[in-house]
Amino acid sequence: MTNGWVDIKNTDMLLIMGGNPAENHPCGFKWAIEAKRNRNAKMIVVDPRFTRTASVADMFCQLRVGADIAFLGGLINYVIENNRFAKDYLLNYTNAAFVVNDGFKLPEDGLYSGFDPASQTYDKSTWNYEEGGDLSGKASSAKADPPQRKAAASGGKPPAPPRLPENPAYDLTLEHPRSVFQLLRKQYSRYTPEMVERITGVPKEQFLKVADLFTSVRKDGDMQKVGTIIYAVGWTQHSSGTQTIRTAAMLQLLLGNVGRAGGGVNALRGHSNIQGATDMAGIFDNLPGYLKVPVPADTDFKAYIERITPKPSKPRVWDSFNYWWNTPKFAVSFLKAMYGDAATQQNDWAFHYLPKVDRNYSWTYIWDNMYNGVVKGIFAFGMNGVAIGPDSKKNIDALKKADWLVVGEIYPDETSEFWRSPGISADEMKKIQTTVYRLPCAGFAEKDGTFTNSARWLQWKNAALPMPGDCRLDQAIVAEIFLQVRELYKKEGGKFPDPILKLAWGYTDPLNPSLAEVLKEINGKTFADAEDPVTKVQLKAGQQLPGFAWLKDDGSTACGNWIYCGAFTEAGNLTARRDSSDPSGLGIHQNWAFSWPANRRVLYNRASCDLQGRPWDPARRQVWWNQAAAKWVGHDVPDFKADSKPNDHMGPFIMNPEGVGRLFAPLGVIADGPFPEHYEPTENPIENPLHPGQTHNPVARRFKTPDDKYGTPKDGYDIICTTYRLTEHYHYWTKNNPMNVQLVPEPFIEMPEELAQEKGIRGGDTVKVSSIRGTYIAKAMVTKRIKPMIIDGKKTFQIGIPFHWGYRGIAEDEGKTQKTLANNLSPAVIDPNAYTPEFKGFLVKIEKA
Amino acid sequence: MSHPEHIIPHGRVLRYNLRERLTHWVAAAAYIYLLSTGLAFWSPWLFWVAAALGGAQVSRMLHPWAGLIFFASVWNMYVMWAQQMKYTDDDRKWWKAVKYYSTNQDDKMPPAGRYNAGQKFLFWGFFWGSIALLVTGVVLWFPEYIPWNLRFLRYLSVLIHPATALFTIGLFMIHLYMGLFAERGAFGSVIRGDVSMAFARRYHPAWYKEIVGESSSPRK
Amino acid sequence: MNPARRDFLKLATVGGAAAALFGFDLKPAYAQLRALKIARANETRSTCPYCSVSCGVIIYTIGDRAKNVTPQVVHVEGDPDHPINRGTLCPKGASLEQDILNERRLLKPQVRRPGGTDWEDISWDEAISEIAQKVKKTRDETFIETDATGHTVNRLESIAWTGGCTDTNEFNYLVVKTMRALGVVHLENQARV
Amino acid sequence: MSQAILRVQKISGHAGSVPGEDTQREYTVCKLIDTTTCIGCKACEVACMEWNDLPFGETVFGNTYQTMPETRWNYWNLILFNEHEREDGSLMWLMRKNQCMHCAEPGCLAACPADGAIVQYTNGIVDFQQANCIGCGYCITGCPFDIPKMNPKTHRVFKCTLCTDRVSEGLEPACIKSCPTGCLHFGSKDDMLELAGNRSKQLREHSNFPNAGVYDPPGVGGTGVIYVLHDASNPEVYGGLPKNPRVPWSVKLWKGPLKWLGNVAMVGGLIGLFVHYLRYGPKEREEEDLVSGPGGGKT
Repeated sequence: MTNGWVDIKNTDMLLIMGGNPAENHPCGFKWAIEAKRNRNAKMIVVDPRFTRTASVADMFCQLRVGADIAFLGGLINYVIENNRFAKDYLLNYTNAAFVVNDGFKLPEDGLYSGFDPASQTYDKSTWNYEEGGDLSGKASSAKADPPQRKAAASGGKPPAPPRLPENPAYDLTLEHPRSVFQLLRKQYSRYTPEMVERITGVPKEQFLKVADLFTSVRKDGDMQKVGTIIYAVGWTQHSSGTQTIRTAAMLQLLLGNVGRAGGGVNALRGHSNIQGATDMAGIFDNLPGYLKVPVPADTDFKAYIERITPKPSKPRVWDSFNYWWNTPKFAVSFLKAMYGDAATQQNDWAFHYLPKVDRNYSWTYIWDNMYNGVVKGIFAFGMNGVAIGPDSKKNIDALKKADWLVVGEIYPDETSEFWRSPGISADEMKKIQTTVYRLPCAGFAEKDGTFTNSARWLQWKNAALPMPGDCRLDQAIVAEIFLQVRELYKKEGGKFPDPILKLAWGYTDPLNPSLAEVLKEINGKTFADAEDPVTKVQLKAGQQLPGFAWLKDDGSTACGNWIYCGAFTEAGNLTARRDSSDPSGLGIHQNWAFSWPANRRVLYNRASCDLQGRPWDPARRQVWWNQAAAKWVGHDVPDFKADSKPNDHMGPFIMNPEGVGRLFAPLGVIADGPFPEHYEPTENPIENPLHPGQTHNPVARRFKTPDDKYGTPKDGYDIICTTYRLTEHYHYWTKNNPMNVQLVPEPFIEMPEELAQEKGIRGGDTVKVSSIRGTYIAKAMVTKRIKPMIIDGKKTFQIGIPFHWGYRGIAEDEGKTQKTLANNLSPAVIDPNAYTPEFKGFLVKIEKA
Repeated sequence: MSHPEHIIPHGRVLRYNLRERLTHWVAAAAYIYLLSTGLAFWSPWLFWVAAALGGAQVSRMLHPWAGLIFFASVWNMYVMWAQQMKYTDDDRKWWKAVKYYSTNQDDKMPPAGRYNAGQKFLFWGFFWGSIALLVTGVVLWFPEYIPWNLRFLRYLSVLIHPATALFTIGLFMIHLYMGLFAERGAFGSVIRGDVSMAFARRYHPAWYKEIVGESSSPRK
Repeated sequence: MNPARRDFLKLATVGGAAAALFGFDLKPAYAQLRALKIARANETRSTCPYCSVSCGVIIYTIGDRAKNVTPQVVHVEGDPDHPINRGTLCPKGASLEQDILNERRLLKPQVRRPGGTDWEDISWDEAISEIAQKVKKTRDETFIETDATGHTVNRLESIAWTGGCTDTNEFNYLVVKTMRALGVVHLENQARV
Repeated sequence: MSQAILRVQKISGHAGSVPGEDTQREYTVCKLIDTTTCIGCKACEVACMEWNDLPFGETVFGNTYQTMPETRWNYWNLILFNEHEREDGSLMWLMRKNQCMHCAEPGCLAACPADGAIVQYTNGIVDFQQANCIGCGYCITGCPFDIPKMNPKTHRVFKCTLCTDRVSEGLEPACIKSCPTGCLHFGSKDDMLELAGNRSKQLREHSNFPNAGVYDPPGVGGTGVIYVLHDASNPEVYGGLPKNPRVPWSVKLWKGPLKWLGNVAMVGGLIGLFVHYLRYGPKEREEEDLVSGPGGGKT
């Protein structure tokens, strides 16, 4: 979330799409209700189903699964054509005025410029700004070819990757035909209400009503009102997930809603600490704090730093903080935290202890690579990979081929018992050579530590009671395994033992590191006395760092994760703070726990003010420019360079080299195009009405094992199926909790009355849903809440499956379910940017079982 | 037709055989229990009765069973006496003269058979009353199983059950009064089974004639 | 509420007449309050482990942390001070008591041997030692120091780590440290899916 | 009210005066349920089950999100789900939390014959005292909302207590505390009526619900649980919320006129018979019987 949970109460307009917060985040959803109750905010829900959220909405629109970009693109078109955008915001806080490279081509035929059909990738060098400064009012003269960086192959070296221009061309009249704004207008002019209706199934009149209502916050140039967009994995879990979210972000930039109380683009994350896991780089392509992972071509630390540290790219008369400029400090401090004294300037801060990554090792690839024999051993700690899928059968088949599996869990789960999953005979079981260890771990109430919520708050929790039985703390298990491995390497030697032997592990109890001690390490400390040049605050060697501004690239600081720096300072554990006061009434709660970065609660909050630094809405003052003190002050921590005068025209989006928000995502930021384009889901019910010749995302990834099959309507798979959670259950966890089992005892499949009628199905009948990959059997819930839709002139049915059941659980063990997994159905196909699988929107057929 | 078998030694007449007596007393015991517990549920001022009988929970538990027993004995009475309880012309005359009966001028009464019209009324009153009490009692026994859309059954029952009970209480009081206080010998008749010849002649002259062979209104 | 006061109130609210009859005490108690089950329970502030709203929860356990008591959870409810949930919980948060106190919890380490058809018990020491040996063996057999172009890669593709959604930041950090030190690149988390 | 423990104001099946009746200055507590912001999440159901340590029961899928068809003796709080199509064709998914309404004039209490099995406290809470309950089930008949339910094993009746154990300690009921959207609210009846009124007004003026209103049925003297409904003129669509609930007429008749008639008749009958005996005495003297028998009858 750019904003926070409580902040939602400040909004005037909610667009909830790709998420069902009433179902999945009920306690956060209260703030949406508060906005309705206290501000008469309007709530628009766009979803394939009439959900619990829809039940309290002012307007509901049933959308075809996987057609979100078309809908949002239609909204962008509406905003531009009806002059509902925030002009000043757009000019100054986004790259609308920037002029794009002449070689860039919009995807009228489904492809952007630079597509290479052989490798199925884009050469993105044309997706760039033009060099050249102020072109305002000189649109007609802008014909000349911009100075292109021709990739001159010299000395056998690969061409230097294209970079953003230092002084991009821009046109403040927004009239330049290659200005981002004009390209944007052109791109989405194709997303007419009629086209929206064809693709999404939302009738034109209804779409126009929604568009008018949502964009009404900018009616007649008003800048006081604010609208928010709230989404969740209903957007993420598509092969077009990232681009959908980008479309929403662009819409919010157009409307000037980003950075403001009650605005923003708000991802509601699905679990207690996957925001933290992302921050901490529990994913292959990052290091903690969103540092990019090194690639083999980074032959040394310097090359690595040069590649990942962006240079400012902004009109010369503007300023850009370009905060990633500090990347070297973050990277060195991280390596110092990892390897301590073993990381020295001489050995490049132990840079080569880090593995180098030049290919995709993401979730679906783990299973694919295990299936193909590359991955031989796997740890699954609180992670039920078989049930989570996609394509559960493939994951089970992959585990059969693994040598060993170590599961750390609190309940018996599907993954640890894959070898006796339904359908495996006793003979077959004996042939499965995988050794499986199942280790009893501690439940949440038995552990302390911090979770990071969707609003980026790190909150310390306390252990309430001892573990039952012979359970152990997760960190103790990992520490013990690691220390034993280290012992083995010490004793026996082996392949490249250095990173193992030299990993900093100076915890008071090495076998069971205290998490408070670990949090201190993550926060970081200084090895040398230091002084802040402005405030003259002094730090002594060995003291905790007060914030990431103190980080150094000379090895005198260590910090496990720079964005968490400031969480555990000399003042103590700030994540455990419990002062709930909120003097501004905006729900900022500055002294409750700790919010990264630097305790800022609303990101990009500089954008809540006009150019002069005055809040757009005086009633919702977050930060502002204090002329007397010559600095930015406010109720929130300014997400900005505190002393940057408004006249300097520093962009509010300080993490972008441009300093402004990106309507156009240049270069390789996005794999499949600088502007989002609607492509059909991998399993598509229709051809893409925009360009039938290019129905799918040309760079979306599929897999090739025998378990990877993709269905089409021609094969009889003509019903769109989506999967989701219920509020009564939590993933594959609460099927072990009798209270939740009582609330919803059995798996079911939601389907429209018309479809049920057609198939002769009545509510409560057992039905079988099949995709080309597998089947799912459960009872039918026949409902009015999903209606048949007309998609591109064709009557289309959608069904929905809550996915909470498997083959181990209270109901499962009592024989009350069919022990099938919803993810037997889902395909292993991933978004090309975030590598998230397409759990939503695949094709199935349905019959009475 | 005479029924000399009714005449037993010592000049007495057998009025109720053992089965009849047993049935009567089973019904009486059941009814008294039903009455006591019922009254306890009827009025807070009498709730102590339930406590005295072992607690209100026990009373609530046994009341329906007692009701079944009562009904069974009434049914048995029906089997035994239904024929004899048929309404006759004499009964009509009896009712016309009931004021003499109630003022102890029995000599002005038309002759009654084995059961006079009042007794017949008592019998039928209890018979139909117990059916009503049974039906409504079953509803009240298991109110939780009466579906919501049939709740009118409960509503009727809570009214009919006590109303019927009150009706039977009225009958019961008169019955008790007659048996214990008004008609000397009646009580003994349901204990020992016999009455004196004089009793039979005085209160049930027609019956008397019948058994001694001076039948005026033959019975089958 | 202390017991003495409660008794007093019970008496105070007991109704009138009911004298002893035939030896029965006929006095019904008219306000039999169930004692507040958390009156003297111990409170621990925690965070709900389910979604990302991060509702504050208070875990009530019996005992006052005295040495001779094993705490047992008796109730979990929302933390009214928490700015986001303000004491509210969803049906999952409200059922946390049964998540903590759950007869389905795994209580001892188990192993399923190759070809095995059931779980076998294993001691912690054995399990850790076997796992460590497998990790080392797998790593030694498959560690890649340089790629085809001669670039240093120092990576281990044959071991994967899949982390859960409820792992704390600190645990995740230790995972990153240990796994990256081993060279693990198949490092993923619920965050992806 | 926080420390002002529950005092009894009405007692079922009770002879004599009621301690606490009219002697206590106290405000009436009230639960406000705004159905227009209820998302049917069932947090209240779980909170109720968890706080009251209610044993788990079996449920089966019933083509609905609703947990079970109706409340049970061990499930006091149930959200009813109804798919309702408005006249303009738009769909509504109505969710209504169903539980004891804590009527000001409780039909259950009126119908109950057992001394102290049902009490009403001065703060308006209607509470079942299972120790005094005799299991007759009259409360089931007395309730116009179909709330009291019998435990078939113990034969005692149970229902929502409004968490008397919490309320008496100054806490809000468990369901209220848990409600994520704040569609549940707890406070004095006056305050809740005001809140509900304002919310209804807002719905009428700012949303498409011209008939929004408050449900506080006068037929049972008002309730300790009030609803805000999208359409107060049609409460039946919310899973059969009665439009004008009343204590059943037969219960009123039975507990009112019939009771007096019956008492008068019984006492009158007894007196009448006694007077009759005094006036007329027995039908015959014993000696009469002895001398007039034709067979002598005496041995």
